[in-house]
Amino acid sequence: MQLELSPEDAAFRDEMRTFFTTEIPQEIRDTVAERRELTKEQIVESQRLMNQHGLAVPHWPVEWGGQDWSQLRRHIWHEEMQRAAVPPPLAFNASMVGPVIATFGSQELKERFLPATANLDIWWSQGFSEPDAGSDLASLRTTAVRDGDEFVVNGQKTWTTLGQYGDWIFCLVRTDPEAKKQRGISFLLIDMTSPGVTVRPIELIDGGHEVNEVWFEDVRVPADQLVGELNHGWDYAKFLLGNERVGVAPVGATKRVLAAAKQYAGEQLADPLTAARFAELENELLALELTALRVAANSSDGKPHPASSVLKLKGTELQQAVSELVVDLAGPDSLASGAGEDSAIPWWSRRATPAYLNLRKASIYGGSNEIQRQIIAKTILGL
Amino acid sequence: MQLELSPEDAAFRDEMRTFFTTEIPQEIRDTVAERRELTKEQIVESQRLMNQHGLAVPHWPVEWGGQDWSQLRRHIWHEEMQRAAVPPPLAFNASMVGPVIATFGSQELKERFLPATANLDIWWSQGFSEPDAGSDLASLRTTAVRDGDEFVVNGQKTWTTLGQYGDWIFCLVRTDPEAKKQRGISFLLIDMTSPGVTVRPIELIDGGHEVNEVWFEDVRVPADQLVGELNHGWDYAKFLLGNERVGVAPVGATKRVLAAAKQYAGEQLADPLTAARFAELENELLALELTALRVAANSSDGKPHPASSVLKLKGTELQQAVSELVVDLAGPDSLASGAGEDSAIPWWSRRATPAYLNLRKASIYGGSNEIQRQIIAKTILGL
Amino acid sequence: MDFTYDEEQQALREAVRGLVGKAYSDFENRRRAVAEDPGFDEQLWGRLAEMGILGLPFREEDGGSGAGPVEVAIVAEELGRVIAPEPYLASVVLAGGMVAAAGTAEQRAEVLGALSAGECVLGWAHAEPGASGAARWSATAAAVTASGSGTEWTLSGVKEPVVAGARADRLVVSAALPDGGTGLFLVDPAGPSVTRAGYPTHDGGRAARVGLDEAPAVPLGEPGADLTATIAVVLDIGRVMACAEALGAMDVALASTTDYLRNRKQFGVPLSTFQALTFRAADMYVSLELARSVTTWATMVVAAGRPEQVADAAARAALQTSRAGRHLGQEAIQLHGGIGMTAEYAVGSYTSRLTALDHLLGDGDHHLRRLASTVGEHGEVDPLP
Amino acid sequence: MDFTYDEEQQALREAVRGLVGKAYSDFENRRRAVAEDPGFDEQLWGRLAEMGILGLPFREEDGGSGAGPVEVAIVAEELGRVIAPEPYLASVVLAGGMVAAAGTAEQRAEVLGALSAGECVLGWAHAEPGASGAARWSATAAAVTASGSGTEWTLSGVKEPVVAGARADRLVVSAALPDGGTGLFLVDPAGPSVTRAGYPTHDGGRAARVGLDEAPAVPLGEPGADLTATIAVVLDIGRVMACAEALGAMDVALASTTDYLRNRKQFGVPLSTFQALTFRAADMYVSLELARSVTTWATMVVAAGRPEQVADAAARAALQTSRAGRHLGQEAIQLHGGIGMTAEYAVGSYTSRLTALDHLLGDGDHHLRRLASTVGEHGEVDPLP
Repeated sequence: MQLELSPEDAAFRDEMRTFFTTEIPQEIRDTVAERRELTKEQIVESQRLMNQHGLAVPHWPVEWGGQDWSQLRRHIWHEEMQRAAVPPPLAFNASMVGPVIATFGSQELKERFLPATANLDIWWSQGFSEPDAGSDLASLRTTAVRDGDEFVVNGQKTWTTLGQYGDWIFCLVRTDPEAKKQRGISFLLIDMTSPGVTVRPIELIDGGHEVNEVWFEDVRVPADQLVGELNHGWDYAKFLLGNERVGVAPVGATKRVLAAAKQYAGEQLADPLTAARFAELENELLALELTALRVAANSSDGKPHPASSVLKLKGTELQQAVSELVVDLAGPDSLASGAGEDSAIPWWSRRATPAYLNLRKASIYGGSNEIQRQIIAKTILGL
Repeated sequence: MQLELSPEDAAFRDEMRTFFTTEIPQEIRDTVAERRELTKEQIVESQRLMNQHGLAVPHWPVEWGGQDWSQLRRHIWHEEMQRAAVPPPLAFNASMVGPVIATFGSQELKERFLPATANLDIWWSQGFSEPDAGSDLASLRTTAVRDGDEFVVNGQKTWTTLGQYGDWIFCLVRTDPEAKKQRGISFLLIDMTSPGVTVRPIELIDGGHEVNEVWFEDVRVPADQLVGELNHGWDYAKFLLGNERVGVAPVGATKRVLAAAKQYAGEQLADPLTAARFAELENELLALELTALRVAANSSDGKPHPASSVLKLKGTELQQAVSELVVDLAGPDSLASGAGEDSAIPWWSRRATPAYLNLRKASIYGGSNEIQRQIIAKTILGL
Repeated sequence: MDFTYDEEQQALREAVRGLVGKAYSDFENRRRAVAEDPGFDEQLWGRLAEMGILGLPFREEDGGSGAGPVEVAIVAEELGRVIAPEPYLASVVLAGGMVAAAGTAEQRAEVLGALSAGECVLGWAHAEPGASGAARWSATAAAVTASGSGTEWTLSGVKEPVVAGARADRLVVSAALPDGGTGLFLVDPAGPSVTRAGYPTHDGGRAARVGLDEAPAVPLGEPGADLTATIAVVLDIGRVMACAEALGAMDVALASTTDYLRNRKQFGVPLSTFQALTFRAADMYVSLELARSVTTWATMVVAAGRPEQVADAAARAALQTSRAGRHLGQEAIQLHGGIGMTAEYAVGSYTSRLTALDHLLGDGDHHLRRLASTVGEHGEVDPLP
Repeated sequence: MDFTYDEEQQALREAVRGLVGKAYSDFENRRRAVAEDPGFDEQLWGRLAEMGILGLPFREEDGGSGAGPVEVAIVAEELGRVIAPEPYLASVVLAGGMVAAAGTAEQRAEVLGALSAGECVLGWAHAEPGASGAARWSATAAAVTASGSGTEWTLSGVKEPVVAGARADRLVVSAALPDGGTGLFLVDPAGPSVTRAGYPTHDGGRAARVGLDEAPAVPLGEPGADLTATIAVVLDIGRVMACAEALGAMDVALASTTDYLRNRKQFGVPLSTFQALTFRAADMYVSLELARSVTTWATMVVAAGRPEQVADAAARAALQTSRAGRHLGQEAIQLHGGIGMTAEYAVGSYTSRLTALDHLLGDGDHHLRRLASTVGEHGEVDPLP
């Protein structure tokens, strides 16, 4: 039991803080802070800068660019990044396909993909969900049929976030239609420029186009782009989804928005009800951050701690609650979401409702909060 | 659409208000207002006074003491009674067994029981729940076996509210052990002074003894105390439980407590958070009361409106929330629940926590709030 | 006290439901309508006029059909059911309501006649950008000032967001008067001293920044008179009608959710098999019904013509409906899952519209503050007058 | 920053769990203990003394064992797990803590020595009946006044509720000083000018009204010195320990609930089949873990010896734990159904104890007000110093 960071960890924190606030261009960080949409180029630039300094994929094996950090340091890295409004490394690369290839892929696949994945030379998309396989992911129907040295892929994926930028896509495909649900699924890497791949953007309720549908029509995929063993894809997906939840509670980012909201609030902060709302959210965020630290402390074996579901569940709830608070601070101005720069209404008020609406997704994507409750009830409480 | 009461209904309201505030002894009303426990004698006295004026069982058939009132008038009667802190007629008599006998009983049973039931000459207890049959009432196991002109009853009932005062008990008993669950149940009236009946009080978490266990050991019950048809008891129980929910939202009583709490609050009411809590509860109570009026308006056919589950669900939640507010107003004084009259702490603070703890039952008894949600989902939403 | 609609009211509901349902019950039609300026269906606006809906709240001598608040609330609820993008609330209830309450007989006949006939879309230019604290959602103006005397007046300043401000043929503008207080003015937005920058709002509607640079303006009613109290009453009526519109939207959002739970399968069974989901739908129903009760009651309070009670009733309806709208809007998307996030599917647009209605004339906490400030002044709240 | 307990701390936890578990893990034993005065098990109190638990927070030269806040929190949590009725919080943490913080070396050695040895139950007489608003849960006294000078002092007034006040061998009493400020005094409750009326509290404990009528009193520390700041710090430490006790109670209330859901059958299947119930248990777990994080952190803040941060940390832990305690206490009964309402079954007593802990030293809203009043003075809250 020790409140303080060790001198080494404190120095590490200062180092991270300095790096993120001086090495990542202000323009990129402002875009994040103002909740505007990042361009592809900004995301790439930011990740490459981090990668140059060995900070893009710290949780990977050291030989592939990772860092031999304690969980606490990973946490500090993650929090300082969010605190500085630096876009995190692309999750599809850094937290999803990268660790899967690093853990289950052949040496050849590792060499071929990991450096490019860490440096965002390849932009990965995720091909898991399908129109009829949401929370019940294992009921997916996209098929891959072996034909000589290739697989022939047919089917449809959906909710492919930022798929419009994707160079490659990692997919769960059904390779044994006879096997039961979870079995018979494989993990395949597909070049999105292959003939037969079509990407169609889906407009979301905030007017943005961050998710897509991806169709596969007789897409031929070299068999050496299979990760791990045939029909073992479900295991890799579970591994990946476990990773996905770690650091999924956007504590630092939410804290930053809440602190910014005090500035937005101005004189409204003198109102006791408003101040109490801030104080209550602030306390819950503190509780969440401390829980993340506790979880970090208790998962030194590298496996996701079951309490990470708590982080996802509460983290997204608070993220949403803070976005709701900002809409309320904007008040009638919050209607002006489509106004241009000549508007008399401050930018944060104009962004408030789209951000609020967009964040409704936070409790749905990446394992809905219902799934998280299920995990808590089952895994932790034994119900 | 009309906001005002008709002149006739307004006059009716005045009449009720006058009756309840002048004819029912102040001592009884103070006991209710101060959330102290009523004696059996007080409950009986109050109901007899109402019965003398035809106000104890207005929803019964007119020939048995009922009133040919509109639903609105029944609502006004009920609200004015609560507002004046008058104990309502004993529910087991007035809302449960009375209507069942009046609807399904033979002429002989009606004559034998209804006048005494209306006047609380007989104090009825309810024998429905069993230790292993709570929300799943139909799984009850108490048996009644026909033997000549009698039934022989064996088994155990529980949660028998005020069973310690009971003269008679109406029971659901299994008369056909072969039939499936709901079938094979009959509705039997049992004299609690019969040999083989044992009543054991259950202490509740607030220290009170309002519920009991009742054992039946070879209790012989004359067969003419069967209500309606053999093995049709479940229908009568459903009818009864439907009745039970009408007027089950204690709107008037909760409003009264909330208004009293403003007095308790004193200078605390100047605190904006406390004032906002009052205002929010007050608004929800208004919404509930108006919903009760809407339901009353829409159930003129006498059948319980499905929205009555809304009243039970929200009504008990608000009742509990107001009791929680009172504990918070009492603050550190709320600990002094066992203090005597020589205490320096005001009586309402001393009563606060036992009342709060006792009211946890409100969302459990009489069809738990989970059951109410089930009814809403199924009956109203078709889920 | 009577909560039932009479036959005429039910017929009105059915007629409006038929008309707007024909236009928008196919959600693709609504998407098309909001995709391009003016953001609504001008033909439908014309048909609403023909049916007498646009003139519903106005006196017959002013060109209206002289119906009451209950009828207007029925229309608002039906528009809410299809989240019709027509600016009924802003143009008819608020801008029209201001003219009806403050205008001279001549002004009323001219402006409301044209409004009722569908010939003139009115804009209600009242909100001021960046307003904070007590200035938000108030009945007064500060950022736009009026100068002049008699019938010669000009206005200067900025109003934003002005719903349908770019499309409006005429603007009703609130402005701070030289001697204090707030007046109401008719402004021709086509004039050279008026600049308008229109844009879409998140709910598919349209709003605008309206810049006034010594723009000629005609005072409503007696020139120079402080109309703060009048504005306040019309705003309160608008709040109740916004609640009615929200009721319609919530009703359909819930129905859409229960349909989805019944039909969508996951893990081989319909979602309605999952009790955690159906119980949440039940809680949505509870919120909706409580909001319906208070809003219907508040409509009756308006109809009873008790101005001293309208402010209180409006605040109560708005508080309850704000809470309910958030609850239903958020849960409707959550229970739909991913599909609820897409613009192609209707339910998210309902949430968006509920969010807009919530913030247009005062959100729940705004009204709670108002109610909390007087909570010590009464014992119980009695809905029966 | 390190959230792990070292081996010694784990051994302490196991030792305490063993001792109090033996006494109370059979809930009937607790029912018996609270049924009769003094409302706890004197033998167990003696064993706690033998084990060094009663002297845990005190310096060795004062007769204690010189452990830190983390150790005291471990004890509190373990007592909470069996809702032990022993007055550890009131007697050791609060009354003892006041003596440790304010007493002279001689007073400390005498009083804390006897306390640590189990020879003297201390009462903490601070709460004043009917206190309202800012006076509630404050560090000052008003209803009891001190007069005198040097070492000759008397106290007059009423303190209530005084936890374990009737059983206490000595009272630590706060009182308003003649020249302003609040002092602390040792009072012998057996004296003729002290009246005590003891009674059971809803959580099975005992409290008393203590009347002082010019009762002789010995000032703690320097006579006449204002000890408000000292009292405040010890109260804040008490708040954190009350949170730790609540953690233990919540943990067991949740475990009892999940056991019940697994084992109780309704409609022919275990209750755990009903997703609406298991999801609520999951939400209880979330509340518990969040409260645990803040409370553990606050304990470390106390241990780090940063008095300027203790008030803030205590308020944060108390706010989070108050919310969690209500959530878990209420849901635990609800998910048990009828059985949860009975005094024979343990879970309701856990709810009762959580309610008492919540109101003993300041409930959630009290601390929220405090935190809200300074929310504009910082940007983010950073738990790492």
